[in-house]
Amino acid sequence: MKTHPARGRPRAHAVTRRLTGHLARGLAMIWVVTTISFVIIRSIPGNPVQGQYETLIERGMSPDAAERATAALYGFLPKGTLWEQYTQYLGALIHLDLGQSLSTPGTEVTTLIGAAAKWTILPVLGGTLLSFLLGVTLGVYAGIKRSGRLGDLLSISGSLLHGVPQYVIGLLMLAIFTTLWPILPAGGPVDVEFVPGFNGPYLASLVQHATLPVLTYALASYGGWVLAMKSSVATVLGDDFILAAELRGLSRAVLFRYVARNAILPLFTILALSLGMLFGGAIFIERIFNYPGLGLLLVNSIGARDYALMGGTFLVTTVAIIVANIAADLLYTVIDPRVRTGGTA
Amino acid sequence: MISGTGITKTYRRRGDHTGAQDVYALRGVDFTVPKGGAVSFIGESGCGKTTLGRIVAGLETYDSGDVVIGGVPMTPLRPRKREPYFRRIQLIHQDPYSALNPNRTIEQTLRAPLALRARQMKRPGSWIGERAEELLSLVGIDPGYVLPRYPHQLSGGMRQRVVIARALTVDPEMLVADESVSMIDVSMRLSILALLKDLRERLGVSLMFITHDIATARYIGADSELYVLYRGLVAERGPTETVISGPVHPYTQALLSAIPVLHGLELPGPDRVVPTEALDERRPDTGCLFARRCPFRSDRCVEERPELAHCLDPTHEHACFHPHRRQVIPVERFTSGGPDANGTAGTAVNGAAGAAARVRTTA
Amino acid sequence: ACGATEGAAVGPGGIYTTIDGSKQIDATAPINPFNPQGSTFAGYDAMSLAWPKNDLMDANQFYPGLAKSWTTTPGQGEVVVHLQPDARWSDGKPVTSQDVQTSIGLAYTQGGSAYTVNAGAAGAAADITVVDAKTVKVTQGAIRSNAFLRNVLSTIVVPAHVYGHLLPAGFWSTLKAARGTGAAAERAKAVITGLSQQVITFSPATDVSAGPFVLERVNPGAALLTKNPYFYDAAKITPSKVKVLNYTGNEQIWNYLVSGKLDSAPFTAVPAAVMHRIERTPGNEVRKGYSPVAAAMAFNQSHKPYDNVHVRRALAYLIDRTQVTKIASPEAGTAAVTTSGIHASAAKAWLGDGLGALDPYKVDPAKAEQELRAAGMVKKAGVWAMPDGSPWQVRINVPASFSDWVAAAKAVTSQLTDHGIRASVVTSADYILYLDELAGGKYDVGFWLMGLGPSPYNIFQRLYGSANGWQLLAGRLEHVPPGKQGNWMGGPETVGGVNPGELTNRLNLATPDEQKRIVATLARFTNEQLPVIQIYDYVNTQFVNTTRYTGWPPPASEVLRLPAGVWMQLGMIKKK
Amino acid sequence: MTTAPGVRVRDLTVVYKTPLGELPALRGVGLAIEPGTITGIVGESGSGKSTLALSLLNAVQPPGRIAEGSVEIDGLGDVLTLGGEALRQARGKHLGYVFQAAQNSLNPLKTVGKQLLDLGRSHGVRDGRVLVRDAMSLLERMGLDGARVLDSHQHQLSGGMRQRVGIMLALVLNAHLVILDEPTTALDMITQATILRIIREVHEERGLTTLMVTHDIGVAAEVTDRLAVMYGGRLVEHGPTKDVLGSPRHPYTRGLIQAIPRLSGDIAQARALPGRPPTLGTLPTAGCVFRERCPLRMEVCETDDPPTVAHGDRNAACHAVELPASAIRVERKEEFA
Amino acid sequence: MTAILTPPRPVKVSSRRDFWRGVRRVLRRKPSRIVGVVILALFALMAVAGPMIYPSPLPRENNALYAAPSLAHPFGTDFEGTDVLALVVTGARYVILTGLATAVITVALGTALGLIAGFHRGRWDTALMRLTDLQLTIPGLPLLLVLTTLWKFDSPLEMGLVLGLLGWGGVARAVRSQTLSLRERGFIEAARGLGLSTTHIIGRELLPGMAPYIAMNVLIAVTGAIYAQVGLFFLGVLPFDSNNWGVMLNLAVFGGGALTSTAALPYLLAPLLAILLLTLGIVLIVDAMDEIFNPRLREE
Ligand SMILES: Nc1ncnc2c1ncn2[C@@H]1O[C@H](COP(=O)(O)OP(=O)(O)OP(=O)(O)O)[C@@H](O)[C@H]1O
Ligand SMILES: Nc1ncnc2c1ncn2[C@@H]1O[C@H](COP(=O)(O)OP(=O)(O)OP(=O)(O)O)[C@@H](O)[C@H]1O
Ligand SMILES: [Mg+2]
Ligand SMILES: [Mg+2]
Repeated sequence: MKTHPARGRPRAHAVTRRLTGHLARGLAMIWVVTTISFVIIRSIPGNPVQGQYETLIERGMSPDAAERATAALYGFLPKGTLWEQYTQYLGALIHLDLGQSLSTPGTEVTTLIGAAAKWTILPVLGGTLLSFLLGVTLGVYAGIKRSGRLGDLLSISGSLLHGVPQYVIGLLMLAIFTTLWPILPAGGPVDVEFVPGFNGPYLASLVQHATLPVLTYALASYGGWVLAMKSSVATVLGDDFILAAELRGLSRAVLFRYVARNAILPLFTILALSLGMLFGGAIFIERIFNYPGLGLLLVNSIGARDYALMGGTFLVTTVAIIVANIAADLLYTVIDPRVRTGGTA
Repeated sequence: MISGTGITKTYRRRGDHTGAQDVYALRGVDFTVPKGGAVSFIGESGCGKTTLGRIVAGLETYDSGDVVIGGVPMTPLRPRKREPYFRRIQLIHQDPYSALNPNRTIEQTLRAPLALRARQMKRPGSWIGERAEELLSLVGIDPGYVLPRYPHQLSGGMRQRVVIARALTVDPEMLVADESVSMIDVSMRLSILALLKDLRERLGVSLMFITHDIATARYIGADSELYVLYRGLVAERGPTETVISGPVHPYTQALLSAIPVLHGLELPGPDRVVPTEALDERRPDTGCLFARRCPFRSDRCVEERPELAHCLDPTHEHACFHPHRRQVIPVERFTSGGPDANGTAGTAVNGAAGAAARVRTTA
Repeated sequence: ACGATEGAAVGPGGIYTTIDGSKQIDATAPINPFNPQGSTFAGYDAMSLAWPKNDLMDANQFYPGLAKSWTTTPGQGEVVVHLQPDARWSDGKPVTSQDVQTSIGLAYTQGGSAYTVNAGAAGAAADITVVDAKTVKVTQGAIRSNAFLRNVLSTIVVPAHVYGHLLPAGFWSTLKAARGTGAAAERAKAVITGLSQQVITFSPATDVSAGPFVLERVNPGAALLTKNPYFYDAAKITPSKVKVLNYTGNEQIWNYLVSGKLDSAPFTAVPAAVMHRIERTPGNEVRKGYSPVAAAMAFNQSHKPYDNVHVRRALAYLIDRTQVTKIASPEAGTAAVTTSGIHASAAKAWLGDGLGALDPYKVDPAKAEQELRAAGMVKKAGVWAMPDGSPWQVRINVPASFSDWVAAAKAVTSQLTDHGIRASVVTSADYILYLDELAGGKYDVGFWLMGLGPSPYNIFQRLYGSANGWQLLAGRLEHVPPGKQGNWMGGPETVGGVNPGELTNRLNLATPDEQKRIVATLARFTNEQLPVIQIYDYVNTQFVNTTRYTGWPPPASEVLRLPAGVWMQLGMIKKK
Repeated sequence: MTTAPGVRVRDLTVVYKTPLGELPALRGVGLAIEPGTITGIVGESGSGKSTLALSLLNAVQPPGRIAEGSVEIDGLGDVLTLGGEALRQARGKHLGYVFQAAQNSLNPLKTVGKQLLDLGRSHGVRDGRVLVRDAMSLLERMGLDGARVLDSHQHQLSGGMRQRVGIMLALVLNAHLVILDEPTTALDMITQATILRIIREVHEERGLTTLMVTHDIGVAAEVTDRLAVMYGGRLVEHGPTKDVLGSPRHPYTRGLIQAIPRLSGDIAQARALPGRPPTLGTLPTAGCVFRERCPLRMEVCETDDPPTVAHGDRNAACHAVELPASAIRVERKEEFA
Repeated sequence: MTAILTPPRPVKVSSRRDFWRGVRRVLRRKPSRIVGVVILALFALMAVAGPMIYPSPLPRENNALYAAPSLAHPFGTDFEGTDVLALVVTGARYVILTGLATAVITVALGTALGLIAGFHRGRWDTALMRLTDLQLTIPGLPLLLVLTTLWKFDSPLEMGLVLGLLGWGGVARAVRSQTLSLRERGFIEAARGLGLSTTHIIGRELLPGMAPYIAMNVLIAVTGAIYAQVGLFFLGVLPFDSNNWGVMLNLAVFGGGALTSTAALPYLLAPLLAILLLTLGIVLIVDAMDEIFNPRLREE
């Protein structure tokens, strides 16, 4: 009596179908978000040109000069009825054209977003990866030594850090490292003195300026990783296959790998999602450290009533989340054999 | 009387990553449970027993066919209209743990349906409490002890009794017991079976008994009927004792052959049948669903699907082109055979089974 | 930051670190002075013909810039500008009249006070004549304004060989046509304003500067400028590089100052504690000078009970401006001596002894009570209420981002509360929203910048201009009713026969003597009518650091309001 | 070691830490497993079967702890004194353990083959190819397509196949003592019959000592040579399967057998045992653990733990068991001496 | 076989009164939980009674602006000379009120939608889950920033309403999946089979099982809302007509230069400490929720 296991055929068409489904849903979502943000943003009160004028005055420019400086801005105000503006906006969006900024008149919103995105990606990626690695490593430990003193300490510190809002950590970091013990720069992305490129001083400056934001990101999200990993490890440890492996006399290293790999799997999707989420969540950190990323761009664009920039930034953060969602799902399809090869017997 | 005709049910399994997949849980099942009668359903895992039970209890929809309760066909009725009928059929779950809400005391659990019942029957509020105690006594537990407790404070047997008591709150016509004893400790299993049998005899509640342990099917009553399901179809049906002692369908035979033999008390059945393959639901179905695994298959079995038919005994039906009575269940050893009785017992009782005639179907 | 590589690589003059208070750096913005956000820095790589002096009264006082000198005919009918003979662009080409003409042409596309295509606008330039390679003559149109010279001299000059192509052939004849009337003129106007966006978005690949510095690099945190070897006065310029740091909030400037990073810093509001820390940092010195701006509480007179002058006066008698200033702006403000609409320093110059005749509104609860009773307000259980007995709550609005205003408003409410007037502070999320709602008449009382000198027209235009209903439409003054077209102050058009808007408008065209008379009238009017309560006058508080450079402008110097780049042009700032 | 090992469990006590303190899940269990036999351990849920099985590998999981006793296995000595590397090496190489079928005893992320190689590497097997060949032949022996199975992930295998893979992994390193914990629970009947047949055949072919834990007396009866019955953490009866079933000595065994509904004969003869099985919390601390449900209850049962009394190759622990006086031999210490 | 089975040993009877005894037992199981309860009680007290302890308006000392910490002013004074501790205490009400309002909305909305989606499945489920996806996709903080320019959050309840509307998605999704899994449990099926009403099934059978979960979400939502709101005040995008922690942070950092000089540091640290303490309190008791609402764990 011979039976055959289901042959693990990669179901390519299933994955593509899944992908197209996701894309369609993602696009629909983007459209809804675009529409919502368009409506909200256009109903925000405030005349940007008047605002610019008064701001210049407040900064000490003479009224004549301020008037000269702002006169041309009127040309950049959106024209037409709301509906016309909407259809224009959507039309341009199809060509990935987000319009022109008003606060930096004449600059494409995409250019501004591109410039800012690079500064968001650096600390977000750095901070998230740092905290992920740290949190996951310590989380494994906390999960394995659940009942020990150090395990308790790790989980309590994790819960606390997880609970504390980013800006609290950011402010504390700033207070400690720039006021009480001033060893790190308080803001900005990199010292302008150094020629950008792959050279020592430039990179050193880059790292120096990124330290605090990255550290803040890392600390703020570290707790979450510890907790998630800990509970994941605890779940895996309770799984029978671990006990089975132990009873088969597998070496510690192998056992550890079994636990770690199985426990980390669900965290990968969270990782992808949190990367997407952080694009929008970077506001506090960027504001506190004056780091010129998307969050700060959004805050500034709201401050300047720069409709196009506001809408664009908002859209990009949302799209990042949608893309992260899709990526997380596909990632799971790739890394989990249960999903990858389908079909249970 | 409750009966079903041609019930089919197809699950569309929304494979998250593999695309949709149809599972034919039931492919046209007919059955009849007489008032106060009992029927048992046995079959391999996944053959549709639970699905059938849930459909009969009104907890699951079906694709075609009909459930007839007290002469009223359910299919033409609107869902709201069906409810009172289906309430007359109560399902006893397999797992007495999950069947009781862990956050509610037994009293709360029993009161809710009783309150509903009291309203329907225009009984006073005090009736609820009395009835709860009455029911608990009926299923053999001390109401004073059980009522204020949470399920986790009770043993498995007690929990199952509470579940049965709860089913009785609505004065059902039929109980559907889906593997109701498989999670209960061996030593207490029988007491639950006895309770079901007792309820049937004393209250006239009919019983639909779903199990994979064929021996228990014998226990619920002498006049019971046994249905053997295979992949959503009835392979064989007949009076329980008849089917057990003389199964005709090779599938029933394989199933009964798989029952472990209590060496020391029993001797293995002489004609044990072993399927040629393990079950593989993904293969396309043509002809007899069991053909691929059947040691007696012919070409016809692969091409044509056999209908239910009978040989001599009209109460004993089977869906097989090659029916043949075989003696597969273990034989009781009334005397202790001593250590030397090993393995040779088979031949001793061979005669009875060998005498059974090989009969062709008349249908 | 960190000054990691000072010295050798930089040059003997070192890096001069500062902040441009007038703009936030945007690394993506074009290197183009016509772009409000452009990566050019006035006084460093963006040059105007001349730099305005910070005179108390005369707005036409200038330091030479690219213009070495200038002459005007009486009434400013004609302004002749003589360019610096040695002026060159950073690519070595000389600065010529052609550049000025092109720059003026570009200014027309942007619209503005002197260079406007609107026929009939006061103080518009009528004609630009290139006299020779280094001399340009600009003629004023028929409707004169005493701001004309100022506007001409403020022209930012850009290189014609970089920007020239932005002006299409026949631009000047189109301009001439636009100044006429009729359909053809309208078309021509459209052509010229149509160029506006093109000019603003133009982005030269590199900076071509006639100033002492030229932009080398800019990132979101800072801009780096290097010394321009072709600058006409290059010998005067000490630093080899200038680093202009970006800032998004005052607290960043404070931080830089505390760490001693900045060689000079623009004016910011500074809390006392921070001030002490800044002063403790080696080399940091404070330079205080005149800043023609004052902070005031402005009333919406179309809201009750602020339409009643007695109520406004009562409030003025109850606010201890000295204490408010101490809380809100101890370093960068002096409590207003009275409310005249003019910054105190300028007021002394304009009014002379007349200043003493104004009511100083010293804290006087008794008088306040008297005024409130005169307004019909009633006091119930120690709390003042409206004449009809309904509760009265003074809501003072301020934008959240102005920390000194927030503190001031809080201090004012606390004081009013002490005197039985319920008061609270309401902040607006941002300045633009604030302005919008203020202009929309949504507030009862809001903080407002005023006294924007030195031009007396600008000073009083804040109080009796469009915010108070006086609109200048095609040269004609009109008064719109409260609540319409931005009239949120809602004051009466005339009080006791004085039409303040009318008088203010006259300031634009008046001779100095006439101006003095009008200013005196308006100051008295303002003091009595109190459309605003002047709380404190700003002090231009700047910081310099003497560890790396010396030769700073002395305290109270007129150059203090100008960028440090101009200080260098004027021969200040030497390596220590 | 190539021959089937014998196992001698003496006086084994295992306690679990609970909110009520440390409670014994096994108390003074003594059991001799003869080399080359299949021994079944039956008992109801919570009677301590799994705990006993795990004790043989010195693998009682926290909060459990082996409090007392010894487990001597031929060729290994007292397993309970082993620790660390020695214990790990013993597991897998000498002692094979097979998990319940439906539970997942395979790493879901790795193919069976990869896990096989992990196993080999952990036990210092140098030549992976030999290992794979052994595994394949074992799988083929059990009716599976070896290459395919090794290439599959857990989720691609059916319950019966997984169980066979489990048996393969327990045997592939040539362990001769195999412990199976509920190997057929949650499998359907036909698959169960197949697995039981395979267990029996492999046992005989490879000359193993096999211990099979189950709560289903039928399953034990089908394949085992000897049967041990557990109740409330005590071993109440032990002897050749046929004898234990045919003439049970202990009232619990008797009750248990009587409670099994049968396929033939008078169904009405089946009787449930009264009462309910004890849990850790309700176990009496002194006296017989079964007395609450015992029809033969005597006074002595309240106070004294019944000793295990041997009679030939059978023994039982009951005060009421009638045995020829000559055969009574109180034994605990030197049953196998 | 209907013999009455008598229990071997009587077990303590549970009732409503015992719930609180159980709660006390659960809390006493770990001393840290008591600390957590004390902390939360402290904040609750602040919210209720805080503004009553101090005179209104708070007294100011004109000569003690940014005074250093002392016995009279444990956390120093602010820019006006008001005691910082008093500000923290009186500011708690607004903050906590918002938190509660948000929690109520988040949890009520999330639970209701999750239950409906999970219980009715089918079209309702799809529609509601799309809505949930949308809510989860739109980045909350940026949207809040945009909204603050449109909406004056005049009262803490309004603020809570908006924060709640932006935060129910996670709860809804989780409740739905819980509902889906509970739905398949025997007791829900049994209730349906017995003809019990949907209200009964949802209200009595489903919800109590999710109580620990919901309670935990309430706590998380409260803290989340408090942080979001304090953060918005800190960014200065909300009008501060009231005294609260976020306003303090903002004024300390952007007005007082707390990050530049140490004088205003206590003014910054006091609200930060309050937030940290609140977090600590919640962290300490969150793990008790499961035990409190699960009768089995409560008894042990
Ligand atoms: N909700 C469902 N969705 C999809 N498929 C289902 C569902 N319920 C049951 N099935 C499938 O329908 C078939 C019949 O299932 P059913 O539960 O009725 O079998 P069973 O005879 O009760 O099996 P067992 O003995 O394992 O309880 C199986 O293949 C099962 O996988
Ligand atoms: N982790 C544990 N914590 C506390 N008690 C435990 C634990 N594991 C087992 N026990 C207790 O030890 C006793 C024996 O458990 P064991 O698992 O050995 O029983 P079993 O006979 O294998 O039962 P089953 O048939 O249910 O598998 C039981 O009463 C059980 O409640
Ligand atoms: Mg089933
Ligand atoms: Mg077990």
